[in-house]
Amino acid sequence: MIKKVLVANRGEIALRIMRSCREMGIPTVAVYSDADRSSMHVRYADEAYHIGPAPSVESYLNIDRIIEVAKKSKADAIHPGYGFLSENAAFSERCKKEGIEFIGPNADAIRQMGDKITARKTMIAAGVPVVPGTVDKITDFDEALKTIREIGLPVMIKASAGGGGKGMRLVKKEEEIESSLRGARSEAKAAFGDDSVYIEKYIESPHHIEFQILADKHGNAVHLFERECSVQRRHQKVIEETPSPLLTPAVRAEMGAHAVAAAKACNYHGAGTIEFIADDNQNYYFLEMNTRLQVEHPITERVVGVDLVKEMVNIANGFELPFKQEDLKQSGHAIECRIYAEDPDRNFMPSPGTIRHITEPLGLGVRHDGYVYEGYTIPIYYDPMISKLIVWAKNRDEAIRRMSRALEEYKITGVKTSIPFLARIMEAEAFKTGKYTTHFIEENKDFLFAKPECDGVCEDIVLIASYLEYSAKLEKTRSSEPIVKPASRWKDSQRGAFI
Amino acid sequence: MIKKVLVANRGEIALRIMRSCREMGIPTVAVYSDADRSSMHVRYADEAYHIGPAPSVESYLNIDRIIEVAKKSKADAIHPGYGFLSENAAFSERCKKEGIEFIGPNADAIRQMGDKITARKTMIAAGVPVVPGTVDKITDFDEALKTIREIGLPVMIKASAGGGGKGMRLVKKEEEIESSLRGARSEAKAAFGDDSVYIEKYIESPHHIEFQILADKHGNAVHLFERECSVQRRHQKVIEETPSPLLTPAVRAEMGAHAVAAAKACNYHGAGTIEFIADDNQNYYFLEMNTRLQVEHPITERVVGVDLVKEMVNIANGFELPFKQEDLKQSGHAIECRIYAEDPDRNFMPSPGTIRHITEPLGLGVRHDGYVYEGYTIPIYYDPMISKLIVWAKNRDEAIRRMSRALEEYKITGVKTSIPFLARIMEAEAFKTGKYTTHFIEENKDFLFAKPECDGVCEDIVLIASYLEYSAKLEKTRSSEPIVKPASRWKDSQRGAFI
Amino acid sequence: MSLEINIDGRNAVVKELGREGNLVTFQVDDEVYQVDALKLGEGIYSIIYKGRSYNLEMIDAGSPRHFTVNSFHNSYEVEVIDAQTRYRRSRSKGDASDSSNTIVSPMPGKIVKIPVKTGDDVEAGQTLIIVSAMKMESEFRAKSAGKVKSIHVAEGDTVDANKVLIVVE
Amino acid sequence: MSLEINIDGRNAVVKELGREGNLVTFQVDDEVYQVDALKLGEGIYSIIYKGRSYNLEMIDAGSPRHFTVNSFHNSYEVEVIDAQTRYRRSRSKGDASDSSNTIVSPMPGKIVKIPVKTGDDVEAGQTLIIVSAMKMESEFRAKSAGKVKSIHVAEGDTVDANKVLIVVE
Repeated sequence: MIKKVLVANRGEIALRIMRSCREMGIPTVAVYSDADRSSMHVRYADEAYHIGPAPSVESYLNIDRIIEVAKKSKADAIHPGYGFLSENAAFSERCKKEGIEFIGPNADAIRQMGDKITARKTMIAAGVPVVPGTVDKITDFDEALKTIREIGLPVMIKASAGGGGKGMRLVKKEEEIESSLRGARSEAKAAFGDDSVYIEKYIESPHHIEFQILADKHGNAVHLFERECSVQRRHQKVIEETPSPLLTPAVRAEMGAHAVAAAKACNYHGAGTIEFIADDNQNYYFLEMNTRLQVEHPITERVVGVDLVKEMVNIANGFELPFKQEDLKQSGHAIECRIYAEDPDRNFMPSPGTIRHITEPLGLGVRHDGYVYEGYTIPIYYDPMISKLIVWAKNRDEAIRRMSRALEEYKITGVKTSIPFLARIMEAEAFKTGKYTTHFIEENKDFLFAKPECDGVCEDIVLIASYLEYSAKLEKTRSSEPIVKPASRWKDSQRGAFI
Repeated sequence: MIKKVLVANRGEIALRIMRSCREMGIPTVAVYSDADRSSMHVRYADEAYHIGPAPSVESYLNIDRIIEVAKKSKADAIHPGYGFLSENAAFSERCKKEGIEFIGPNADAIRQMGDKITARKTMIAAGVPVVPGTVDKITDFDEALKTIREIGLPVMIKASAGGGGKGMRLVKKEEEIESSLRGARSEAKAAFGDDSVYIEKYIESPHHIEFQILADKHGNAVHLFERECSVQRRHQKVIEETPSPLLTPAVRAEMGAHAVAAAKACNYHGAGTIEFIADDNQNYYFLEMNTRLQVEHPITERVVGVDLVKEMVNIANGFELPFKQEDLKQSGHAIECRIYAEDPDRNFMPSPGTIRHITEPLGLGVRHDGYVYEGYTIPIYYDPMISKLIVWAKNRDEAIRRMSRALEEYKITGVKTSIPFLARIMEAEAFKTGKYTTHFIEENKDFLFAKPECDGVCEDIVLIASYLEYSAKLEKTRSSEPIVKPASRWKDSQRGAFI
Repeated sequence: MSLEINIDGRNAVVKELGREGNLVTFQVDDEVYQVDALKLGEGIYSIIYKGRSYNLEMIDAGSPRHFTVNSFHNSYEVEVIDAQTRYRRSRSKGDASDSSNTIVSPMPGKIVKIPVKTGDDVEAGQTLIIVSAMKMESEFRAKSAGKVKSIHVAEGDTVDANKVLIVVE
Repeated sequence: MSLEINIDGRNAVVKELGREGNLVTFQVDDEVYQVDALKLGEGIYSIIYKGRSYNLEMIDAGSPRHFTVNSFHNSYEVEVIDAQTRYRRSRSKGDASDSSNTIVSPMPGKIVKIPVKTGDDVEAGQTLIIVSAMKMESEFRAKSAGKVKSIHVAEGDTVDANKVLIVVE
C-alpha cells in the first residue's frame, strides 16, 4: 500500500493530486525549484524539498534529484502529473528500479504509444481505425489512383522527405490527381532532392475528440466517455466539454469500445487518453494516446462522478477497478476553460507578473482548480496557466450560461488573462449551437476579437476610474519616489516578499 | 415573464440569487445600507441603490423604501432570500398590491405556517404527524395520566403561561407523574400566577430532519428529499448533510410524502422546507414549515441536480414544475459547513473585522458560496456568516474526508472563524459514524474543544512565526507610529477605503 | 534581536541568530532551528523545517502584541512581552482584581444597555453592560463586588474592539 | 485636479469638481457626472452612476501611466498624458521610426538569442532578438532597415518588462 506520495510537478496539477492524496489519508511530498518557494504546492504538501534552479531541465526534469528526494523523504510512490516527466519512459523505468511506485503506466506502454509509427501499427493490429493513407512511398500515378480510391477523396499528397508545406497538395476531385501528383513530386524533388510522396486522408472539418480510459493491473479496462477538445489555438486546447455535441450515442459507444481496445493493445494500466480526429459525419480515426492524466480531466470527473487521481493511486496499489463499463454513466454537461496569463489582444503573448487582486468565481456548479493567490508572482519559467474553471449543469445550454456567469465573476488584476476572450467564445453562435471544428477560432476571429459596442457613458466611467487609479498612485508615490518609474515599481508588494 | 429581479437581501444569499438570475439572463437590482456599500452584492448586481442606515430595521426591513427602489429601477419581481423580509406576510401582500411578483409564497401561506397553533392544526388535518401532546390546559391528575398514557412516556410537562424552563418537568416513569405535575403547577403558579400546564411528548434522541419541497401555482408539488441538520449549537444549525444517515429508504419516502401533503395543505407555491423532529427509531413529527429558501439549500441542489433559485423564478413566472416526483433521485452525498466570523474558544463570540487574507478551498467536489474578499470589513450589524462550504462525494465517508481537506485549505486571517471547530467535528467519532442527535455538540464537547497534541517543535515553529510577524509589524510602524497602538491600527488598509 | 514570547502560558525567548535570504537561524530557549521562512500574505507564513511544511495563520487578537496562531490542527494564544508589559505585570502582581474588573470590549459592537451608573455599588456577577454585535448580545458582569468608578461609553454608541467600557474598583 | 487621458485613441480631459465621501463629481470633456466611486482592492473599482453598477479592473500595462481597463465586456487601453509625454510626443512628431525601431521587452523573460551585433546593418523584418517566457518564444524584428546602434542585454539574461533591449537607427 502506498504510504507517501511525492508529486513531481508544480502549479494547479500538483495541488490537484495532493488534494486527492489528502482525502485518502496519504501524506504528500512537494518538490520545488528556486522560482517556486512561494508557490502554493509547497505550502499544501506535508513536506517540501528544494530540487534546483528555476529552469525545469535543472529541477522538475532532474530525475536523479527527484529520486533522491523520494528516498530521503521515504516516499514510496511518485505521481508525475502532466508535462515534465509524466510521459518519460526512462523515469517510469528508473522508479521501478529504485523500488518506487510510478503512478502511471510502465515504460513499455509509454514507449509503445510515444512512437507514432509503433502506435499506428499497434492500433491497426487492434482494429482501431487510423487516418487512412499510405506509409510507403508512391511514385506511380496508377498506384496513387488506386490508393486514393481506397481512401476516398479528399486526400493530402505529402512529400515523404518533406515538411513545412513544401511538396504538399490537397486533392478534392479525381481529375486533379494527376496534376497534383506531378506538382507535389517536382516540388519535393526541388526542395528535398527526393520526389517520393505519400497519401493521407484529408479530414475537412476536423473535431478533436478524446476518450478517457482507466485500466488496472489485472487486465480490466473501461472508458469514461469522451471530451470534445476542438476549440484550439495553434494546436493548444482552449476549451473542452463533455459530452461532445457531435457524437450520437451509437458512435460514442463504438469509439469508447475502440478506446478500451487501444488501451488493452499496449497492456496499459493507469489513466490514459485516446485522442481521435473525427469529421462532421462522425467518421473517426486514432490520432495518439496520452499516457498520463490530462489537463482537462475534471470535466470527465464531473459528469461521471469519479475521482481520477484516486483511481490512479488505487490502480498503482494493485487494486481492481471498482466499476465495470455498464456502471458508468454521463450525467449532465461539463465545460472547462483554461485561464492563462496571456494577452489575447497581443497575439496571446504571455503575461507573467504579480497577482494584485483575485475574485474567484463561486457558487452552484462551479469547480475551480487553481494555485495562485494575491501577492503571488507567476514565474516566467513555466506554463502560463493560472487555473482551470470547470462548470457543470443539467444540459449544455445551461452549462454555457453558467460558464459565462463564472467568467464574469472571475476578476484578476496584476496580469492580463484570457478571461475576456473565453467569455467571448461563450457568446459565439458556432459555439452556442455546438457546430464547431478545430477551425473554430480561425473562422470566428472577426467576432472573437471584435470590440463590443459601448455607449459614451461607459467609456467616460472608464476614464473616471483611470483618473482615480492614477491619482491614488500619485498620492502613494509623491512622498518618496519620482512619478515616472519603471513598471516593476508597482509590483513591489509586502506580500510574497522574502523575509 | 419576469424581466428584472430586485434582491432584497445582502451577503452570500444575495449573490447566490443573482448568480442564477444572471444565468437566466435576468438583470438584477441590489439594495444596500450604509454599512454595505463595499459589500460584494453591490458590485455583482447590474444596478444598486442605497436604502438607508446600517441597522436592518431602517434598511433591509424597510418595506416602503424597497418597494420604492423596485419601482424606480422597474424591477418586476423581488426575491427576499432568507431572513429579513423573507417570511413577512405583509411584504408578500404589499408586493402583490404594487403589481410586483414576490418570488416566494403568498401571504396566506406565510401566515398559516407562521402561526404555530394554526400550522399544527393544518398538519393534523392533512394527516401529517405532529409531536403528540395537548394544546388545552390540564389541571387534573386523572386527565394528565390519561393523556400521558395516550402519548407514551417520556413526556414533558410545561407551564401554559411559561417560558425559560420554569414550571417544566421531564417525566420518564409513570410513578413520577403525580409529583412532577404538582411540582410543575406550584412552580408555574409562583412564577406566572397561573398553575395550568400542558403535556408534550419528549423526544429523547432528537434528530432535526427537514424536507425540501417545490410547489408550482398549478397544484403540483414534489419533495427533493431530506437534509439532516442535527449538528446544532443553541438551536443554530452548524453542519447539514444529505442523505440523512438515520433514514431508511422506506421512512424517507413516507416523510417525503408527508412533506408534500404539508405543502399542499396550505396551497403553497415556491420553495419551502418542512422541518421534522425524529427519534432514533425514525418516529418523526412535524415541527414547522419555513416558507422560504433555506441557508442549507445547496446540499439538496448538489445531490438532486436542481437549481432551486431558478425553479423559484420559474414558479413565480407561472410555469409548471419541469419534473415529477419519480424523476428526482439522490445521487452521492453532500455536506455543508457554515463558516462564521466567530471565536469557538470564547463561547463563539462574534468576530467582525477586516479580512486580511483568504485562501479559498478549491478542486473536485467543492462548492463555495461566499461574499467576502481580501480587504473587506465584515460589518457588526448583520449575521456573522462568512460563507458556506459545500462538498459532494460518491459516499458519506468520502464526503467527510473531502470536507476535512477543504477546511484545511480554507485560510482566513484578520478575523477568527469557526473553521478549526468545524474541522474538529469532521474528526469526531459520532459524526463519522453518523450516529448523532441534536445533543451532539454538547455530548462531544470534551473532544471538540480539546487541544490536540503538539510536539515541542511545532510549538517552537509557532514562536518563530510570531517573532517574524511581530518584527515585521515593528518594522512597518517604526518610522511613523508608536509601537503600542490600539488594534484598529492594523486594520488600516488601502483596500476598501472610501476614495 | 531577541524577543520574549508567551505561548499558552509558557514563556520562551526567541533569538534570531542569522539570516541568509529566507533561511533564518533561530534559537528558541535552548534549541537551535534553521528554517526556511516566507511570508506569503497578510498573516500567512510558510515555514519549512527539516523538510516538513508548516503553515501558520496569524490572527490579530486585540493588540499588535497579541496573536492567535492557527496551524490547521492547533490554535495558540501568543503574546509578545515587551518592557511595558513586564512593567505592567510587575505593578499588578498580587492585585489581580485591578484589571479584571475593567470591562473591555472584546469585539467591535454597539452598546445596547448600561444598567449601572457611576458610583453604584455592584455585586459580583451583576450585569454592567450589554453589547450587541452581529445579531448576538453579550452581557458583561462584574467579576467581584465593588463600586462603579467610571463609564466610558453611552447606550447607543458603536465601539471598536479593546476599548475600555466600564471600570469597577 | 484635471488630467488628460487617452482612451483607445480619444483624448479626453477628466476634471474632478468636488467630492463628499465617496460621492465624486467629475467633468469628462463636456459631460458632468456625479458618481459613487469605491476602490475595493488592488486595481478593483466599483462605480455606481444613476443606479448602474460598473465594475472596473485596472491592469498595469507597462508604466504607471498606462492601464488596460477591463469592464466585463470591454477592454480599453488607457494612457494618462503628462507634461513629459506631451514633450516626448512633440519631439518625435513625424519621426515615427525613432522609437519604433527600439525593441522593448513587453514582458519579463529570458533572452534566448541575439542574432545581430552592434554596428550590423539590418533589413526591415530581420530578427533582432528572441525572448522566451512561459514556454513560448517571441521573435522581435526590425520594423525598418537601419543599423544596430546598441544592444543592452546578453544571451541568457533575465529581463523585466519594458526594458530597452536593442536600438536600431
